[in-house]
Amino acid sequence: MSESNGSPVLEVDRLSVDIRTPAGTVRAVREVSFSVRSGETLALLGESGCGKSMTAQAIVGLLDPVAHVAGGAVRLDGTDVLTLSPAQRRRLAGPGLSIVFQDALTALNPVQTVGAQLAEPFRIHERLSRRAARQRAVELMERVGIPEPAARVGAYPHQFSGGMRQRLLIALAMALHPKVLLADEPTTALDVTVQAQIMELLRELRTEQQTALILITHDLAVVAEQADHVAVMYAGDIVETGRVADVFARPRHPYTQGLLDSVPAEVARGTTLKSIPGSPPDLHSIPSGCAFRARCPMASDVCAEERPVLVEAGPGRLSACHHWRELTDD
Amino acid sequence: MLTFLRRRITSSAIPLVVVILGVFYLARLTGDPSNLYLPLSATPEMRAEFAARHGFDQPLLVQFGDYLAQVFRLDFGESLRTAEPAADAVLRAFPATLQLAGATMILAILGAIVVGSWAAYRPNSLADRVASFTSTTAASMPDFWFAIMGVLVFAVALGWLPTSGTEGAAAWVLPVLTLLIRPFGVLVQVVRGAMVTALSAPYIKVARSKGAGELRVVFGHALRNAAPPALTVAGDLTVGLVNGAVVVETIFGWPGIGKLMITSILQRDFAVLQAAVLVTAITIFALNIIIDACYALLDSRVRQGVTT
Amino acid sequence: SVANSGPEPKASGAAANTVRIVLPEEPPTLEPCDASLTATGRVTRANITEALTERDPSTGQLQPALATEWKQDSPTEWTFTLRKGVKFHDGTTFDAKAAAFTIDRAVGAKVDCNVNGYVFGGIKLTATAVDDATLKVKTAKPDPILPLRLSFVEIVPATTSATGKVREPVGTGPYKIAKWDAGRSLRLERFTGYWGKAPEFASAEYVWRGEGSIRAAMVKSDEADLAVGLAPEDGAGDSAVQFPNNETSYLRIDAAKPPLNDLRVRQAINYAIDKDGLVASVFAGLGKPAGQLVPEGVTGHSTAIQPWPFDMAQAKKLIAEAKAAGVPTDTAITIIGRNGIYPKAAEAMEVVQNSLNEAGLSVKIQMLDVNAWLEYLLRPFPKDAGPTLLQAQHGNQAGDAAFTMGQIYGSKGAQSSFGTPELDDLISAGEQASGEERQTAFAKALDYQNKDVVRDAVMAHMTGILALSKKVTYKPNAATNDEMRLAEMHPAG
Amino acid sequence: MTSVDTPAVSRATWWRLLLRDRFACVAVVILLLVAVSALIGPLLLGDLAVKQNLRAVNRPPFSLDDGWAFLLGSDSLGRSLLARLIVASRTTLSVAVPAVVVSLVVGSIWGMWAGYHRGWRENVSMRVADVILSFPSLLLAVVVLYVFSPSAGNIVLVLAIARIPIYLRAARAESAELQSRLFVDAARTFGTKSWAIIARHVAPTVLPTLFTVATLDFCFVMLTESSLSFLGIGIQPPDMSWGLMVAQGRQVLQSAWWIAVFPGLAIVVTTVSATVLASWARLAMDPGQRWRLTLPRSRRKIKEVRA
Amino acid sequence: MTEPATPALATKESAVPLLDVAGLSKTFHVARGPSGRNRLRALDGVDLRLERGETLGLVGESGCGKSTLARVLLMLERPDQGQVRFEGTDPFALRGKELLQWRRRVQMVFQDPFASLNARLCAEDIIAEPWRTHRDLVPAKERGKRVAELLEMVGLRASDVRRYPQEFSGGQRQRLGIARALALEPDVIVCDEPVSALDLSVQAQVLNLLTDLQARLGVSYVFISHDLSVVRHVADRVSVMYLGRIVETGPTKQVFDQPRHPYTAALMSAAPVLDVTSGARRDRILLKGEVPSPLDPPSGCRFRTRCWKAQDICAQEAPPLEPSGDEPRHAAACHFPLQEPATR
Ligand SMILES: Nc1ncnc2c1ncn2[C@@H]1O[C@H](COP(=O)(O)OP(=O)(O)OP(=O)(O)O)[C@@H](O)[C@H]1O
Ligand SMILES: Nc1ncnc2c1ncn2[C@@H]1O[C@H](COP(=O)(O)OP(=O)(O)OP(=O)(O)O)[C@@H](O)[C@H]1O
Ligand SMILES: [Mg+2]
Ligand SMILES: [Mg+2]
Repeated sequence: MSESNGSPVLEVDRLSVDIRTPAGTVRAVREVSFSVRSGETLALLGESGCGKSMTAQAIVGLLDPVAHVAGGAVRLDGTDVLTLSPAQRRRLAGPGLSIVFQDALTALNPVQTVGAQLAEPFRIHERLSRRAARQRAVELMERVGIPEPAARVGAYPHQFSGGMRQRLLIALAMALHPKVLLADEPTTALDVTVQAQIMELLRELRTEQQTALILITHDLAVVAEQADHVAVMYAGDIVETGRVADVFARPRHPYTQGLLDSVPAEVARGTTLKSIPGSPPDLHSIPSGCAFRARCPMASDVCAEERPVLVEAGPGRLSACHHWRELTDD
Repeated sequence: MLTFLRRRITSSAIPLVVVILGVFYLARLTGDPSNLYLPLSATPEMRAEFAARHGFDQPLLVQFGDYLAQVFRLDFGESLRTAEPAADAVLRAFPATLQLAGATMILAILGAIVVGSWAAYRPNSLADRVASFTSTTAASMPDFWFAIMGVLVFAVALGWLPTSGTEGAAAWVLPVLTLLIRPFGVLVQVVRGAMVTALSAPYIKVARSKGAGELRVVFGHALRNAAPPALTVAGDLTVGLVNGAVVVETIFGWPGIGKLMITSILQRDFAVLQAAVLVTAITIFALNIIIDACYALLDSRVRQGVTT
Repeated sequence: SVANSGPEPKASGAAANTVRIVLPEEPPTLEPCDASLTATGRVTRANITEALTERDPSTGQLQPALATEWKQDSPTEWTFTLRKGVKFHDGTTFDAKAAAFTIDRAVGAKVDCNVNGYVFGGIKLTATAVDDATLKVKTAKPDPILPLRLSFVEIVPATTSATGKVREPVGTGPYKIAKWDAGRSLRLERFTGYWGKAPEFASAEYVWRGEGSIRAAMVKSDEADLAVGLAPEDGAGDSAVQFPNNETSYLRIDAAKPPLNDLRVRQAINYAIDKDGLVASVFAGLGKPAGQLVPEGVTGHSTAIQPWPFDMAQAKKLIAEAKAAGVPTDTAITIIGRNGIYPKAAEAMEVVQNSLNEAGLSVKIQMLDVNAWLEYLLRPFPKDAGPTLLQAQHGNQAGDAAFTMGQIYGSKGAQSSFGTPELDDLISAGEQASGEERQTAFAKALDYQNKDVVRDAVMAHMTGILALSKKVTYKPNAATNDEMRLAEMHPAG
Repeated sequence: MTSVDTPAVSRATWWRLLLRDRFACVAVVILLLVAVSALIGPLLLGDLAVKQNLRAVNRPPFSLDDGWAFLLGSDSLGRSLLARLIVASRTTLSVAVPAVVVSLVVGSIWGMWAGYHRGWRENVSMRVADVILSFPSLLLAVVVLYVFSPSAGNIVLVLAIARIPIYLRAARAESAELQSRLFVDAARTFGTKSWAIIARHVAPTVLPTLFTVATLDFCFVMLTESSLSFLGIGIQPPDMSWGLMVAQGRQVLQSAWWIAVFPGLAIVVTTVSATVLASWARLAMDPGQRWRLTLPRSRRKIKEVRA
Repeated sequence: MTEPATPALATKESAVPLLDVAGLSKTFHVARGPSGRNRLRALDGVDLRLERGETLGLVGESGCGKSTLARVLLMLERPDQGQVRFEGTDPFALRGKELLQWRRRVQMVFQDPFASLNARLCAEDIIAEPWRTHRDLVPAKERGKRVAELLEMVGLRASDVRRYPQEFSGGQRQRLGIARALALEPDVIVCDEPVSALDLSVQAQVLNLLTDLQARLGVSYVFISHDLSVVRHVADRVSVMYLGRIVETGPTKQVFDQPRHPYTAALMSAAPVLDVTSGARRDRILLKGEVPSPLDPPSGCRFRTRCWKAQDICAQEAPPLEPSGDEPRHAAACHFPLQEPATR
């Protein structure tokens, strides 16, 4: 957990994403802003369906054709990647920005050997020969703990178990030592022992290569162990940011509070788990004011009228709640 | 892979016999050839003699038995029409057809891959419209229009190409073009459809996330996944060509198997018909085996399924 | 056309000396005893092989060929004197043994000789060589036109297989086979040892294309010098040459079945067909309305017969009369057509159908392919066929009505579905007669047929078209379809 | 039937999707025109289409001198080409449509069944397909002529049998791949019968490709049908079909081009319309692609510039 | 007739366990791997019991055969050896109506929410699909309403019925899969990683839903998960798998607190814990060596290559699964079971 100073390597500035649906265009990500520094980890938390994957894909410029960036900027080392030409973006893909997709089981091309797929970044960006690139692929596989890598470079994805495939994808994303790595639920398909290995690997990458990591996960324990900062999303908005320890210890947004309360750990069998009542709003009809208010225990009139913006809520912390002060009290 | 081949070859034996038997039997249902081979004023005795000489007076089963025995000795009988060994006629015509079919399919497949991928790259875009529209229009045109207009324009009016014949590379242009349009049009549509699906697969995004250029994405990643349906259809189109391209063969005087087969059906030249069908059937069976092997080469999952 | 890049054979000198001919189909074989088949005969006859006699297509006279003279010793015996100094292409000498061998081979049943049925039709004959130059031929029955029949027997050497057909024969003709690249082309070369006048072209190259317009195009683009079997629409343009091709189109009326068994109906059919209209529109003006199957110049042609006039009123009247008399004129009559029998065959039948329906009959069409059509043309006829009108065409290559009458009008004729004893008698009288008598006897039979039997509706004497390039001169004649003499082709200018 | 069976996209939406796509709209209009002329054409123009006039043959098209009926010229027997085209559409469609539909339906169902079950069913089916493919279809046609009576039903039968393997093989290949998918497994766990799985999960994925092939097969079948006429088992004059008109007009392509070109054009236009509609349907029926049809034109341009 | 899935019915014959699996083995043929073998033993003599109204947790390393076991239980794969008994009868022998009835009673939530939903069906069609086979379960008129209910039960909106799988996020898809499994109101649900992609709040909702159903209707679960804290929360008993075998089984609390098998101990210690205050990291049992290839598993005890207690006997004899302590229901397959609670 290196504490680096200086300016952030990646700055996301009021990024919005629109999706085209049969019933009209909806905004899935609404003016999201955050930043990460080299060697730092930012965890992106949030209700499932709140737009985390969309944000990540918008940053790397790989949204599905149904969706498109509707506004904002993504600055990598100061340059807005959204304004770059396709060729320039391609040059950044890999060494600059890199992503591990959520859908791990289908993300490898079924008809190519994993060796060829792992070697591809080297062939594209470093123009290595087939042989040399393959050698690098073997090394990568070894790093992510695939047994007998030299013998398995020639194997096809379906010959690997789900967990192994997930590791291959992580290897792929790490191949060119990206400045920023976005990992979208990289360990959901993995058992805890492998998960521990992968996390260790990501940690090494961060310390050795000063990679900035944006980690999307639902596992608060992983966040607690791995991340420096956390950003909590709700219905396309960032509702709270801050250092992990601070946010987890004293959440300054009722949604974060609700999430933390839902942790099943140590709760006895048979008891009802706490959860946030209700469900997030429909993207087609996000209510005015605070999107969370319908489910919020502290909601008041002002919440219905005014959309809360992120405000300073303590040192290095931001919260988008009209009532964050009330939360600090208890 | 070897076991697969062995199994496929043995399992093709029965269908092959079925084909020969079917052709043998059906051919004899089409009527008495003596009308065609004897002069109009031939006497009944002459007809009887003719039938006896060619064994047509025997019961069908006996005829078939004799025929099979002959075939095992690699004797395919003699043509009624030309009085030459049936095998000669067929083996002469078949290479011509194969060359034509081969050249056509190679061009059609290559062309369809390029145009189909281009169209699929942005479905419903202008490029897609133009590619689909022109290729289907071409493909649904009656082939002899194309052939005859081609001759009139390029051979008679412009004098760039020979009208017909088989001599020289220039003679290939019009026949191949004429044959090409339909497979090309069909394949463009099939490739396009499969590519639309393949290009929206998750691994395409992963490929782009590596910084792969669009050419690499389309041809390196999507194409192989899109290949199987195109391969199936291409196989069937090839079979169509191997079975002969009668119009083209007739118009351009290409001495191929299609015309030979038609002539031998219409002329009740049984020996030639049977030999021709045997040769094309074997080729078609082989072609299908090759296609199945291609599936396996393209996709290791198939390969694996095969060995279980 | 200067820019032509078509296959230009070898040196241009040789090219100039080669005549390039494009045929509608490849000869299935060059077997001389199948030379009565058009596809074979037009390459083989008088080019590769020759017969003892030959018929001059313009005059109809029989001329000496390999036989210099002949005489009838008795009604069943003939003596031929053969030409001396004739050599076959393989160097062997032509003699009476070869001639006798050829005749035996042709009429013996070991080889399915087309000639056998076509010209001899069951007539038994024996040939013996008296000496090298004398041949005796005996027939079982008297045969006044034996020398004419023998003009179809192409002479081959005794070394030829007596049990099987030969694809590449040896003959005495002015050309010999140089190379037959089966499926692609056939090349004939001048035979240096030919007994007669050497032909002008050193060689001939045959190719074949099934499509008429391509054949025409090949002449236009200078890939061929001569294209045969064209239709008016094939676009031969200036290079087209028309010639009466000896064929006559007709409808055979199946007079055995009602309503066609009624003479009035058959007459009405003849009245109802607008032959002039047909020739003018469907046949594009090529052809001549005809009243009988035997054209001028053939022994037996009757000058008394005129084409039936087009008289729809009369046709309607006759049908109405027949109907009144209880003839089932509403019975459906089928026109059995054959695709491609002549250009626009189907359209011609549609015109006929239209007229006959208008006249009050009920007619439908079935267009068949050759073999299926042959089932209707030849005995035994299909059992369950109703009343039919058969689209047919007849060409008398031999120039004698004997080749027409018996098989078409005889009540036992191979192509005849109906005949009368009176007509049979008239025909056999003609067959036995010779000379002037033969002409009158056959003409009488034809007149009778036309007046009292009306077994068919003759439509037109047909005209053929071939395309000829400017480099070659050739005058086609009535026999051109069956016998295309290379020796009659000359380089232009 | 049930609320579950109602289409996911309501009828109104389909209309909207169709109206958005100008090409597909034109295609639908053309196909409707053809269908209408097949339905009522023979009633209105049946007589005109067979009325010969040997004094006015091969009149060139685009002239109103002989009346509107001769707008597209006359044929070699002086009949109105326009009337013939319209009247012929009925025979053409009544042969081509059943032939294509029968081969498509039989081939695809059989293929999906074989691919779904794999094993011997697949093997036997593929060998049967091999046999049909290697069998000269013309021989079959000639035999049908000899053994059965030449009727429209038999023509359809012959054409359909010859084309079945095309669909059989394509359907089998895709279905074999699909049957191993997880959502098929899921359906199995509900106890869904294999036919229901094939109908619900396999067919929607397999059929678009087959439709594409089938639409292009239309012209093939139309033209093949005409070649059967020459053997005596096809459409016989005075009945007419586009294929037959094309084939007969072929002889006069150089002197009276319109006789062959207009019916050929009718075939091309019909086929192309069907293909356009098929590729529209392919997008419209695929939920993953349907949105592309909802893009207004201007929007699309912007996107393309950006992409 | 549909039998209502009432607890009364389910407890009628409690002598026979609801689900009883014995000696289950399953081998896959695969392409020859580097080891030159092509038979992959995914399950190797697995025994399992599931009582009515009980939740059995199934944990284990990725690739150890959990999903395969689930597929065999659902009759998606046929085992090479061993038996499955559902209320004493072999489901593989069922035919026709009985099979259909059985299918209704046993359902599964698939691990992969992306591949197990057909992209061409909308949410409503997906959830209602089972009713098209079991027509009398929900009357046609009420299906729409019921779909909405199910969607809301799993935390989705009723207005999502017309959306297609690819328009949902990963977690939303997973919930669709759960809703679909619930549609038939089954007695047994095999849940293969049902909540891995859900955020904690939704996960809590779903888990509550499952527990609630169990309490109300006596539904039994086989619950496969990597998330030990979830398993700990929902499961009555836990079985731990390693390379195709069950290595330890017992009541949840005991297995978690006093693991007997070294592998279980290692697994427990590898789990991250949410300890916000300290931020310190625990000591972990770090397993040495690599996961052995299932194509070429070690002889004897499968775990011995990575076990710190392994001795010669482990290579020779496969330890049987038997109770080693005072609790008879807590069994482990180890020659040298751990006695005291694992190191913390
Ligand atoms: N094609 C689409 N059409 C309509 N809505 C869509 C489409 N794709 C995604 N969405 C919606 O966009 C929202 C954001 O999706 P996203 O995948 O970013 O969620 P997420 O935060 O990653 O959730 P999870 O943790 O479950 O993966 C979701 O509510 C989803 O339903
Ligand atoms: N159809 C199959 N063909 C070949 N091997 C298979 C097949 N299905 C599973 N396997 C293999 O069987 C083993 C067990 O797989 P399974 O999917 O049951 O593991 P799992 O315990 O569910 O793992 P995970 O936690 O990663 O989902 C793996 O090694 C896998 O590669
Ligand atoms: Mg996501
Ligand atoms: Mg699993």
